Amino acid sequence: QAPLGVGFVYVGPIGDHGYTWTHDQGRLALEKEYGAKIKTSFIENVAEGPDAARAIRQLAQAGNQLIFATSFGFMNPTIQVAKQFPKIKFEHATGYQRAENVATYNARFYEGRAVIGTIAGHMSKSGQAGYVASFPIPEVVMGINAFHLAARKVNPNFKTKVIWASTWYDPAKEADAAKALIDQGADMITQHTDSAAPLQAAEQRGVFAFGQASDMSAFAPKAHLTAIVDDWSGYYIKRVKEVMDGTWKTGDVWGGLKEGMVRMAPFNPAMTPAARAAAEELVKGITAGTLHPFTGELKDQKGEVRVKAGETASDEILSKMDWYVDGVQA
Amino acid sequence: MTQPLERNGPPRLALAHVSKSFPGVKANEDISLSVRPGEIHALLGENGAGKSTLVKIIYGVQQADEGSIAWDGQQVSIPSPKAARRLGIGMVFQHFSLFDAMTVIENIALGLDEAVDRDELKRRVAAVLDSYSLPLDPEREVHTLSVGERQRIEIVRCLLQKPKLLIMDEPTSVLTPQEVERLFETLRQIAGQGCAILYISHKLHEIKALCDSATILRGGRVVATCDPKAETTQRMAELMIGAELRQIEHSAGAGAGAVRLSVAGLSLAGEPPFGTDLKQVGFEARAGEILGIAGVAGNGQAELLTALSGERLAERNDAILLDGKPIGQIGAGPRRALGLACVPEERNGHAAVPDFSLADNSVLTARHRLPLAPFGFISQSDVKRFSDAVIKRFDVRTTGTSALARSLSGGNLQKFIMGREIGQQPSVLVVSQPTWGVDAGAAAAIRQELVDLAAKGSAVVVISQDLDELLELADRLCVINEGRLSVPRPIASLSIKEIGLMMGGVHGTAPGSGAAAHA
Amino acid sequence: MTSAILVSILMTLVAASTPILLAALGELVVEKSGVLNLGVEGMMLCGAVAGFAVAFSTGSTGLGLVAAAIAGIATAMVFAVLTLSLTANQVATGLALTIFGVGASSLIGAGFVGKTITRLGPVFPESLSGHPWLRAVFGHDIVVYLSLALVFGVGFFLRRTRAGLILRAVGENDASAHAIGYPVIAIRYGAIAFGGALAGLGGAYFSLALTPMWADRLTAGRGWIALALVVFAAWKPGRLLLGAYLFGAVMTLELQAKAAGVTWLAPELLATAPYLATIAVLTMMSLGRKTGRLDAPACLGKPFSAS
Amino acid sequence: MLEWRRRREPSTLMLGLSPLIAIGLTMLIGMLVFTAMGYDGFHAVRDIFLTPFLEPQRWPDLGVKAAPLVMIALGLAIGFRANVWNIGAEGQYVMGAIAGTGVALATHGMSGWWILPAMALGGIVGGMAWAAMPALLRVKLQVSEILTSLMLTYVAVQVLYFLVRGPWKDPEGFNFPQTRMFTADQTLPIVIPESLVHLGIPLALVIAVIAWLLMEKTTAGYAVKVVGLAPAAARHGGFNADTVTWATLLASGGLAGLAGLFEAAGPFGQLTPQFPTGYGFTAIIVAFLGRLNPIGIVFGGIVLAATYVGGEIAQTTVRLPQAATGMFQALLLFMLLATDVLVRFRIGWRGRTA
Ligand SMILES: Nc1ncnc2c1ncn2[C@@H]1O[C@H](COP(=O)(O)OP(=O)(O)OP(=O)(O)O)[C@@H](O)[C@H]1O
Ligand SMILES: Nc1ncnc2c1ncn2[C@@H]1O[C@H](COP(=O)(O)OP(=O)(O)OP(=O)(O)O)[C@@H](O)[C@H]1O
Ligand SMILES: [Mg+2]
Ligand SMILES: [Mg+2]
Repeated sequence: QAPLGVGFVYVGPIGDHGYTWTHDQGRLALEKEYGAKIKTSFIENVAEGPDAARAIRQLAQAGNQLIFATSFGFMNPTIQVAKQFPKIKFEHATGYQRAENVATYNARFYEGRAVIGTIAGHMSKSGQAGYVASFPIPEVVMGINAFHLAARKVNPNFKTKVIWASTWYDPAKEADAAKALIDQGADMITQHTDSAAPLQAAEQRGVFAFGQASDMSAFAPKAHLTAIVDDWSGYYIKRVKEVMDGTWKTGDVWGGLKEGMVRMAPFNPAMTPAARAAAEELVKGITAGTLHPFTGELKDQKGEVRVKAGETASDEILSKMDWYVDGVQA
Repeated sequence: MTQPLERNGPPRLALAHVSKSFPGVKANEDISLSVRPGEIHALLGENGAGKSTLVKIIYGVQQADEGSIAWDGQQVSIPSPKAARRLGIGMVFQHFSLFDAMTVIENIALGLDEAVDRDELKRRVAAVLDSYSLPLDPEREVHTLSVGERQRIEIVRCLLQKPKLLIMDEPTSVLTPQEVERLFETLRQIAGQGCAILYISHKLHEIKALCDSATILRGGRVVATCDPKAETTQRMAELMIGAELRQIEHSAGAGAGAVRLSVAGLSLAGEPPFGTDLKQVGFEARAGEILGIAGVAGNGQAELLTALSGERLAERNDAILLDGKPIGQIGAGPRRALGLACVPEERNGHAAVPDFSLADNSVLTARHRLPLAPFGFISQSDVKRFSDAVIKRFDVRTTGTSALARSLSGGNLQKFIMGREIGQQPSVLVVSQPTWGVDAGAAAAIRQELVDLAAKGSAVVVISQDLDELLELADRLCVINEGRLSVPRPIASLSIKEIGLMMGGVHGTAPGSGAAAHA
Repeated sequence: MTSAILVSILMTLVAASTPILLAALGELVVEKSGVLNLGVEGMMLCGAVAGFAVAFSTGSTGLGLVAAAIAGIATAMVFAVLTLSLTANQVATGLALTIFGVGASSLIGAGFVGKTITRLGPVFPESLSGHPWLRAVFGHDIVVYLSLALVFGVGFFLRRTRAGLILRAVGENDASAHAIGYPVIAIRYGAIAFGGALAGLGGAYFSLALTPMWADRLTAGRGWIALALVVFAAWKPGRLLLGAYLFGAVMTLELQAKAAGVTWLAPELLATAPYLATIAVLTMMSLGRKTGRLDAPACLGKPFSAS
Repeated sequence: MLEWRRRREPSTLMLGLSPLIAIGLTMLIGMLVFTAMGYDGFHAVRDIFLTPFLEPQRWPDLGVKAAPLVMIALGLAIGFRANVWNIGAEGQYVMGAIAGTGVALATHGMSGWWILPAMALGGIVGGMAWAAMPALLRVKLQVSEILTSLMLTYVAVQVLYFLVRGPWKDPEGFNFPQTRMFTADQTLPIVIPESLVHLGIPLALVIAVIAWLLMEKTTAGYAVKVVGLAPAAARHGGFNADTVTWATLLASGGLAGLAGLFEAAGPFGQLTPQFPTGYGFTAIIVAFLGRLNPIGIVFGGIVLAATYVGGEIAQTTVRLPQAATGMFQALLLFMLLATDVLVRFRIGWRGRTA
């Protein structure tokens, strides 16, 4: 029997050691799991837009049975191409449009953000964190709020300062942004940009920082407290199996710590026992479903109540989030 | 002159049987000549006769295919300019090798082969300038200098090396009479100190005034040697050309008619950084006449031509009247449409586009007056027909209308350009240096066309540095000097001497200059 | 603000300026010789990846710097052969060089993604740079001092030495320089090689000092800034130093302002500031220019062939 | 020894042949380099240069990719011929898309045939406006258009970011930074049903033919060429170099703007932050690939489009990294620039020639 073709479309180069790299790790995990039963191929550095449509179609025409389109901007092209290839299964990451043969999946990165927020709240002496952010899209805003809310639970006066770097990727600028934040008093650096540069800056300045998308401790062994690790392999292995078994169905998976799509990298021994305990407890709680990072009452900066007391934010509120909780300087 | 010619001992430089070929051209063929210390030796010949090639061989810029060079009696090979300079050969090129944005002293330093300490160099330059009484400010930037001053830089570069042989390739073609006089004094002084000088010029009266001996080249060969002081300029010219000079036929009855071009109070700032200001220029050109404008290069000729052609606009519309119509402020295209054609002296890049075919070059200036581009669409067939006609009528030697302008020799391109303008039957034709760099036969043909055009009722204005040409062509003559134009006077009422005075300096006082050659 | 913070901002500023300064200084020499090499970004990337690869493999950042310079030269030679020996259009070749550099560095760097090395450290011992203000003077790495020395070196070379005079002459009038007997093409090869070496070093400053890692397109467009800086500086090394540090200051202070909570201006619009400032400066320089003459070398960008 | 000898006239044979030689050399060198790097060099080169042409289902892709490149390159080439070095077409492309999208957003909820032409007009005007700044600065102050047009590219991209994240964000778009999708009246019609071939593709061809006519048959094209080759002669012939500078920058800006609008109203169907894909820079390669000749540019655009499409094929077949495609494009341009020497020079033996 011919091996099952599984195609991937990546937005960045697999060498970005960031978002695309984590997806490619998932692909490699597939190869390890299924060996000769599948054949994977990928197209990297695909611009979001018409180029994506072409790349996806090309993978479809090349005989792949399952195609993962791994970036938000691939949404429309995926839907478009999927119409032409009803027999092929498509999986689109981080989007909200589905079809008979298009499923969506995403990771609850904000759960990880809450964990590092808790750690930051415990570890910070100055009570200030610096947040190197890319662009104010819901995903990023959600992360900032989750981080800040968690830190505030530990230290009610906690401050989170955000620098919008206006880029996903410019290592030198990201590093300079981190340095500027440190200069302004931050002693915890976290980031929602793609390079390891902010960590290196933190290492150089002797403050703590958190890795993004993968374990980045190699870049900053002292500074790196932990990292929010994207782990797509479990999901990919499961979905490939379903295609093989003929049980694949469309749907929307938004997995977090519980599903293993988000993991925390090993904690740095430099972490205080209190921080470690709090972090581990949070992970446990979220995994068990007893804790939700966005539990009311949540007010935005104008004082308007966005999530009522006792309630938790719905997925819809999260996926459209464009407001900041009090104490965030963005 | 009383240079101490060392008649004994070996010559400073002796060439024996030197030959040099370029693809399709034998530039030098079996040339032998010798120059003694203290001798000023002229090298004469038409354009393309091989003069520059020969001196470039001596200066090591080019290598001879055959023949030998002896220096102070020793056989030498001169593989590079550096080697030439080591021997004691200095050369001032036809085109200066200067750096406009740099100072005089930097330019001089660049001309030296070895590094000289700045202060030391200043001292040495001052000494040279002093001993030859050459005025030059070492700290000025070159672009602020006059042409004569620029040439002085080149000369100082040579003199600093204490040359034993100085080569000058057409050094006076760009100088004012005063500058020429000053240069001659310097050259005589240099020769007086025992330096040999090889002097290339087309100006025969200068050669009579300056040189002790002359070698005449034609088609790359030596055709004669002579003592220029003992020959007439007519005779030397005929030796150069190898034939008797053709006489221009002036058709009877051509005379002054109505005023076609009238210029009054035309002032225009020269273009920075080298331009000359035009100051209140005024003249009239009438139907049927040729008006000559004499003058030494750089006195405003280029500005006058661009002002007349419409490349630059006058301050007042009525500064220029064409057949009574004010045109001072309308552009080049409309002026041509009205019948004013102009030919600048620079053929490549100004009158013609080197990288365009001849047909395309017709479009450049003929599209206004002839229906070559109706509604902005170029009619290739009409353009070709017109270009073919020009080529035929003016005997342009070329492979056809699709040949690139740059592939034509200077003379043939000039014939094409003249033909392009005359072929449009302009009411007024203004032409600068119509036969510059053109051989005698072609020059005669061009001059004949100008005469014929005037005879048909056009007004022709010829701007030229070549007095002989003007004397032959013009009905009336005026002189441009430092941007001012003298009052035109009938040619019959003028002597060479008077014109020379009008040009603001004595322009050769050689005996017999009244019978100047028609070269 | 404490002096410690001021010094730290200053250090960031100097570090951010240094690679641009190096690349621009190299390009300045290239342009002084009459050649316009728009491939600075490509040469920087090649330098960055080569520097990182060698430093990673040998453990020596010093060797990395040397390798970066060599890689910069090698890349520049592609440009030189095309534009000087084959008289290709300089603008097109420079652009192609950048595309080439992006691709080549990514291919070479693929194996080094995710690795890191020990950052290029300060030259002087900790004891000298303990106090904040002493750190501002003695706390930099070798490349910072090298770049400053090179600014003065290049300034001295161009103004005071015969070789510099000849280089300027070649850029001012290649035909004349050729006629006098200077080897125009060889001199330009030399200048382009120097420009390549400095661009390579500038690129390596990213991968060895600023962000000790390799990632695709690490220099993120700084090569283009370097090109603009040369014009900004009117081809004068002293003004280049000023311009580079000014630019570094704008970039650093923009981030400091954001960190300090200046949020009234959309970050996207704030990000246009360096580019608009460059245009404004170019415009002001033209306004202030004396009649007719440009400061640019007269032969800049024009092809030269001896035949 | 071998040496270069300047031809008296450029060789018309080599003019046509040298791009083919360049492509051949690129394939050869590419094959060797990638084999040396451990890839299947032969198949890589085959997939990049041949497969896109051999598989009919790739042809629409080639057209979609080539159309904007060709359109931008046409404008640039006209400028290059006049010695106007607009390298900021990317910014004009983005600005054109922004201006045209402005029209689309303003006409949201309306319908009518006139909407798309109005958007196209907006695109042209937007691109022209962005090119007008370098033109003004060059004509009035002799500021190099190379740097100003390039700097303005970054500004245009930031303006795009600002708009799609701020005022123009789709109110129904889950807060994602993108505008509304264009409506049917705001979208380029598909000319071949059931395919990707939108109106922009035949229009690019039409514009190429017009550009060719303009450059080769009219005094306007003549003016451009003469100003580029011999400014003094142009002045003598009554052509105004400033006018030509303005005209060529506006034309290239307008064409880039129109290309941007077509891309927005065609394949994208909206504006997103990912809209700038570097077409403006790649078009410079296309312009030179086509030897600055409008018809040549059509072929140049197709060849370059093939390297993109083929590059993706090679990624899936022989795992050739995407960076290699960029290397290929650079190599192609290098070879093309190198073989250009054959047009102006010929190779001869050094020595006597009489
Ligand atoms: N580099 C060259 N390649 C080919 N032909 C050349 C070259 N240099 C000179 N020639 C040709 O050799 C011949 C002699 O030229 P040369 O420049 O020596 O003449 P000339 O006597 O100095 O003329 P002019 O009075 O115009 O200065 C001409 O036909 C010229 O075209
Ligand atoms: N570098 C060169 N390479 C090839 N041919 C050349 C070169 N230079 C000159 N020629 C050719 O040599 C011939 C003479 O050129 P040149 O321009 O010196 O003409 P000329 O002697 O001034 O002619 P004319 O007497 O018509 O003015 C022309 O056919 C020209 O094309
Ligand atoms: Mg000649
Ligand atoms: Mg000569």
